[in-house]
Amino acid sequence: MTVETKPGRHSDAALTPPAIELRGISKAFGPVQANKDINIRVEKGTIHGIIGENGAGKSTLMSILYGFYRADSGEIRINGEPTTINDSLAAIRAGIGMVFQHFKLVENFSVLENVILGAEDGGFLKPSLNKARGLLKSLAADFELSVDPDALIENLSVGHQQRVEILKALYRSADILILDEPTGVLTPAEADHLFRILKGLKSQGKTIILITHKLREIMEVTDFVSVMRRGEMVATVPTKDTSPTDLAELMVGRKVLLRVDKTAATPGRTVLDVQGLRVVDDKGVERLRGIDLTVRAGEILGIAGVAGNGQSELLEALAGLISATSGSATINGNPLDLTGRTSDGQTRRAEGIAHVPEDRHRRGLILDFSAWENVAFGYHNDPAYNRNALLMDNAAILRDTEAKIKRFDVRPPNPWLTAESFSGGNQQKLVLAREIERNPDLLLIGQPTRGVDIGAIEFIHQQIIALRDAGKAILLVSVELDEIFALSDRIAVMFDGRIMGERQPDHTTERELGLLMAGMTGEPE
Amino acid sequence: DPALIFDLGGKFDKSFNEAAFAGGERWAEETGGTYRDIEMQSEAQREQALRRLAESGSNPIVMTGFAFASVLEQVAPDYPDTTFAIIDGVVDAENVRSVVFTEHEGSYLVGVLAAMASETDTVGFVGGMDIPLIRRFACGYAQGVKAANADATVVMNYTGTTPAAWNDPVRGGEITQAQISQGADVVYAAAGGTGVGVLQTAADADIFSIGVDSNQNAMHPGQVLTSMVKRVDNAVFDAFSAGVDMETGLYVMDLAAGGVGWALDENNESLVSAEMREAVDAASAAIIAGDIAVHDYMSDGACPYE
Amino acid sequence: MAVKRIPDWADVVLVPLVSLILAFVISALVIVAIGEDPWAATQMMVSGALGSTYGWGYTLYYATNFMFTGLAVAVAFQAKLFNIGGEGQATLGGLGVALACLYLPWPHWSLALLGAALGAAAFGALWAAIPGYLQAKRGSHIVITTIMFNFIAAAVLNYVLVNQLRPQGSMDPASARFPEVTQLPRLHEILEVVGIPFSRSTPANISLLIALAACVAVWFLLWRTRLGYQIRAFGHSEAAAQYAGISPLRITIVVMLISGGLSGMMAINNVMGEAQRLVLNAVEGAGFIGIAVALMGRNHPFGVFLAALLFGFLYQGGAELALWTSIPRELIVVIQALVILFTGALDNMVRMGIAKVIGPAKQGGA
Amino acid sequence: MDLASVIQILDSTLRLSTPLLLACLAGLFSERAGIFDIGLEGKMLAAAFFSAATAAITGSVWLGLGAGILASMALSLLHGVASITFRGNQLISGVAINFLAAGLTVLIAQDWFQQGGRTPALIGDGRFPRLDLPFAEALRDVPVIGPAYSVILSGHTILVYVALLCVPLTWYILYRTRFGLRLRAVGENPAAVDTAGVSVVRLRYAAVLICGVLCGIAGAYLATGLAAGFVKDMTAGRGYIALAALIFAKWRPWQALGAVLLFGLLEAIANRYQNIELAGLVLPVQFMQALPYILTVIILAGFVGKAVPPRAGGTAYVKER
Ligand SMILES: Nc1ncnc2c1ncn2[C@@H]1O[C@H](COP(=O)(O)OP(=O)(O)OP(=O)(O)O)[C@@H](O)[C@H]1O
Ligand SMILES: Nc1ncnc2c1ncn2[C@@H]1O[C@H](COP(=O)(O)OP(=O)(O)OP(=O)(O)O)[C@@H](O)[C@H]1O
Ligand SMILES: [Mg+2]
Ligand SMILES: [Mg+2]
Repeated sequence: MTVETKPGRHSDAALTPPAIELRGISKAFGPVQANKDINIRVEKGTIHGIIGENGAGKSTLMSILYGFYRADSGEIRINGEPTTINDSLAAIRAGIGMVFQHFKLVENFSVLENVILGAEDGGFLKPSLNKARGLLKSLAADFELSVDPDALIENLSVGHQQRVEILKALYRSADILILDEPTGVLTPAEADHLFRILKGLKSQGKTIILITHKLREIMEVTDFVSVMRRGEMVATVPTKDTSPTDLAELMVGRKVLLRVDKTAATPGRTVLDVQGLRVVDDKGVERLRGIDLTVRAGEILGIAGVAGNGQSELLEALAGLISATSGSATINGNPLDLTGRTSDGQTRRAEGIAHVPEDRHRRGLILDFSAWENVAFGYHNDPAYNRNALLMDNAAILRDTEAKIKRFDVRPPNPWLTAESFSGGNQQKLVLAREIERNPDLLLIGQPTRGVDIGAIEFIHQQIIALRDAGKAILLVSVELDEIFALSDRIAVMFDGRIMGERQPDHTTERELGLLMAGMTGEPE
Repeated sequence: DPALIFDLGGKFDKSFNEAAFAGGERWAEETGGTYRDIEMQSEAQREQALRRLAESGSNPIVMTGFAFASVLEQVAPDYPDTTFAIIDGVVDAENVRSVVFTEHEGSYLVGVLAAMASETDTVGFVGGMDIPLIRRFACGYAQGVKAANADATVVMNYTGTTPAAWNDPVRGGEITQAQISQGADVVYAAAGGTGVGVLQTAADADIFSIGVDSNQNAMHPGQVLTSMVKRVDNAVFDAFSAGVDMETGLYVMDLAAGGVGWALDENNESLVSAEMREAVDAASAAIIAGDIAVHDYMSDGACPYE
Repeated sequence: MAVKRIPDWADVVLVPLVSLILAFVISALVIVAIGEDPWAATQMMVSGALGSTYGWGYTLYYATNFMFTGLAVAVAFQAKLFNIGGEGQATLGGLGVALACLYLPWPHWSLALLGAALGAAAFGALWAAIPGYLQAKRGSHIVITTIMFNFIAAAVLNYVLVNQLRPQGSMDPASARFPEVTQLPRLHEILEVVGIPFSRSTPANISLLIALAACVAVWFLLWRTRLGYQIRAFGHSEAAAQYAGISPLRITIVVMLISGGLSGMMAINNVMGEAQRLVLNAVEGAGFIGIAVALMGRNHPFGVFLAALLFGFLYQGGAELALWTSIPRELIVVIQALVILFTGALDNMVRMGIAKVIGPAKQGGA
Repeated sequence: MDLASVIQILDSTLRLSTPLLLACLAGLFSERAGIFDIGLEGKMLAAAFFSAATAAITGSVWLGLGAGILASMALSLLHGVASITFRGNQLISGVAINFLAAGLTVLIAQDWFQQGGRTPALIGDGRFPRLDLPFAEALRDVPVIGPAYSVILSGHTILVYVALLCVPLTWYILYRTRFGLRLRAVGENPAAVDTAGVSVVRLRYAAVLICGVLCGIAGAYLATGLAAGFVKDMTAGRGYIALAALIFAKWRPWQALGAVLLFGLLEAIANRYQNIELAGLVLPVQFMQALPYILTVIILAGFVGKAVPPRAGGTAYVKER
């Protein structure tokens, strides 16, 4: 009997075997039970969303499906057939493709090389590369996924890197495509573009699983949505039968505030004044092309922009981590050495600048150090932390850490745990506690809530606002437009090393900012 | 029982220590006696080994190598009833026999042979490490070469500065090649295990080589011109034979005493012409008679013939 | 194949123990293969190294060397610098000791020790700081430069001993004997004070106490001082260290100075304490053993201490074996290799085996 | 400096560079796949012994070569088991292998031959003969090209040519084949390889075994090509120099050739010129002997810059902790 399947019509589900069916999947990482007896059906030709707090086990589940991890127990059925997926090769053979939350690309390979890796055509590269080049072209045309096949991954923007990941999956002719938090790093325009692509894929009969934290996106593109909480699958519902508030409640298990309360800013004197800041990186690429900006006491200046347009360099140059090629700046009216010849992180701290780095793992924390050692990090010269010129006062640091942990509700409240063993949100709280409690004149803060779940975001945002209300200047960089809107008193948009324009949050829209972020000044063509 | 202590090179170093070992074995074979032999592994053991042997009643105790001198100086007075013999070193103590060889004299003789065998008037010398002992070989050799042929050139090289210098036949071979390219057609090796590579390369390149310490003529029959033999074996044999009554004091094993010399056997008979034999015998006689004074590098730390 | 978590006590006690046993079992097989009796060999090693105060004296003497070089490697490793130059730094340290002992008039051994230790540390530190500087400033890979500096040190020493320090007329490329006053107290003299009889004829000397003090000092440095904090932070993440305002240049050079100084200090044990003169190749590979010691000791001073003792035992036990039996001395090198392999590189294999036997750690226990 | 000297030095350079080149390429395969290897020295030494011993016993240098390669591969396998399967510390494993080879070779040599850890000198078919390249004789008298071709290039054992051919071959494998692409990828980001459906473990073992083969040839060349038999510790630190060359070359094949040729050249020069007089000052022998190392440091500091190793190098691939 042949059944004609119409994409999106779940009423056919009883007749057609689902594209994916997981039964009783469990997985533990040591003491952490990441997945507990998970059951889920994903119908053919649908877009199926999965949501859940950080650490709920979404990525783990998908990685099991893709053969990256092996489940401790449970069964996987693909198109109704019980299938053993012990490694990614088996998953690829079963027609599954996955775009990981953390991309699995070889940074110093070209796009083409990354695409064919593992799916080469014979032992020699030339023919494979030629074939791939052709195929890539047609895929790019079919799905609006154009990327320069010869560009090196490390030179691509995150958005383009993601396209490469999708191309990798399509190149392996995947029928089932898993995307793990694909929009976290994209501009609204890019995200819209991605969704168009996904809809296109769906219309070609492909099945798509989409993991995201953004309820708006779930509502916009998915047919079904599953909710995970603490390793368990708590619900699967047709999207049209639910609402964002319902979903948020299902996710967290309580009601959440989706918006921060804040009063209007009362800006005071100018704290930071930057003129003509230029930065050229190791490779000779000009990353900042003349930045002028000021931040005043008691206000938050939000810098919006797609990742990779110079925001990181701006923060690092101001924090003394990289040296500027030209430009000048003052802090509280005193000149700031931007060349790094007479200054470094230590000098900046002494000048009243605190810095919450974008990448807490790479810069903000020493993962192998205990929480209390991390609390002294960067402030290890503080007399309060030292007995004398030689010895540190560990007891004092410990005491201070305990106080900070308490105030910032870091969990678990154990200063002896290594930074690594805290969850992402709690790691971020630790960094914030360290920097905010210094009561700096200027706080540089990058991606304050990256990879942090809703509950913690709420708290972190409150802390930032509180610091502003205490009359401090804050320079905020974030790729999350929601966050920019929620916190900023003024918004500057960066594109290609320049500031494209400045807007008031109340007098602009996501759409307008999106255009600026894409390099368009907003004037009609 | 007597005891024999080898230096760090180990008893199978194909030259100096191995010669001592041969002397011990010969004594054991001829007398049916037994002896104890041990190899050093570290500097700190020298004292340990000496004391342990003395305390366990070994007598006499023979050791090879100048490196023992300093330690023996300290240890010997503590064991007045034991006699010690040190080869290649001088220790001034009641119960120590110091045996030294006049390597420069032996080297002079092979130098004469080298100069006469050379058709290019260029001969080579490969030393293991630039240390005084090896300089003494080098200087005697150079003097002998110059004596036989005033126009001859001696090319001198040393292998290295780390212990690997004594165990690097590959570099030994390359240095030999370098000397050959400078015209050398006879090469004298005083470089332990490195010498294996020197002799090999010389044989491959069809030039002559000269062995050292033991008779190495048989390593490449017909291609090793001769070997400068240093009769360490005799020194050990004598000491062992003398037993507990071994006389102490300084023993200079020179040419006259048969302590050093050049090797002639069926392997190199055809290489040494009558004329060469005459010349070297004459030189030998003159040295013994005192008519030729072979310069000892150790006497002034310099070599006028290089 | 995930490495199973096992209880902490098993990780600390059982894993090294089982690893050692495995290493010795295989060593026994090697001994059988060359036609010797492994049981007799074991007895001889143990009694030779630990069976008498005499054996202990040698074991501790070697261990002292390894503590210094092991600490040197460990300190550098804490800053993620792989210092393979211990050999050269200890060589130069020997030169420092010799110059201090020979050319300065010391009134008492204690002052001489102070002076010699300073000389040793200074020379060793200098020899390590150049590669450190080149790495930090010019990006020259420290592994290459320290290897090269080992060779250069050997050449320097060779030149100095043959042409400068050798007494006129001496055959031995070694310095003159140091003046009597610079002779360090031997272990038996120290122990006599507290009434413990100890063999008089071993080279173990007061340097042992200095090495122990160095272990404590390094621990103190790394985990109690601000400098140590910065060193460890730099070692874990250069990018983070830069964020914290820790200068990579400064830390690299300072760490290499400390590391080289520690390597150099080894010379107070072997050159001043034992030989009382400087000889060619006085270091005898202790610089390389230091790498193994540091790695096995997990770059922790206490681990270094234990590993140094283990290697001291292997050295002395092995020496006894080679001295008094027909077993070749290279057997010891093989045993050392197996010990390094099993305790240092195959530890996870042992861990997994243990997990199978005693079961994994209870939830939350790891 | 006359022409003859130049030719001799270059000739010597080629020979001295060959074992370094093979070991360097060996390290390149291993480290490009993310497995650091400071055990090159040990593997070469083991191969040197087993090739010489087998050649001495059987009289066949080819069997010797085979035995040398097998011995070296056995140690590679050990390194693989320790660092890939059991995710042990790669540096420690390498150090252990160096010790193991240093001890075992002498121990076995003593057991088999009783010559103090030496093998008997190899004769006849027990050694690799020197090959004359075609037209070497005919071209000998042509100026410049003649000596360059017939003296410097011609007249080496076959392993020298094998080593030289390994350079383009390595380059080709690395950059033009599927295997090479995956190999490079696994040294940069093993997770990318894993999720592409390729076994990380198998790739790394393959790389480590290739490393074994090349080290095996290097060792066999030392004992049966350059020397005529095994002498204890005869690698004399060449494994470490090869490692230095690898870093110098920043893990790239042609640059590796350049680096080893430079090291070989410096060593050849140091061998050839030991007593140099500069303006009345006689430089000591020791200075000339240290010169290659001093120059290496200077070149490294002056012109090479920072060498960034393969990103995943030195760490085991762990998915779950
Ligand atoms: N490789 C791993 N080893 C050990 N524990 C892990 C590993 N990967 C994930 N975990 C743990 O398993 C749990 C589930 O993690 P997972 O990454 O699946 O969550 P997630 O729902 O994808 O979260 P996020 O929204 O942050 O991506 C977490 O507690 C996490 O810390
Ligand atoms: N790769 C990993 N290996 C080992 N443990 C991990 C790993 N990732 C996370 N964990 C542990 O799992 C636990 C949960 O981490 P995770 O970051 O997923 O928490 P979370 O639920 O997202 O918390 P938060 O909301 O604060 O980010 C933490 O204790 C963390 O140490
Ligand atoms: Mg996830
Ligand atoms: Mg998290």
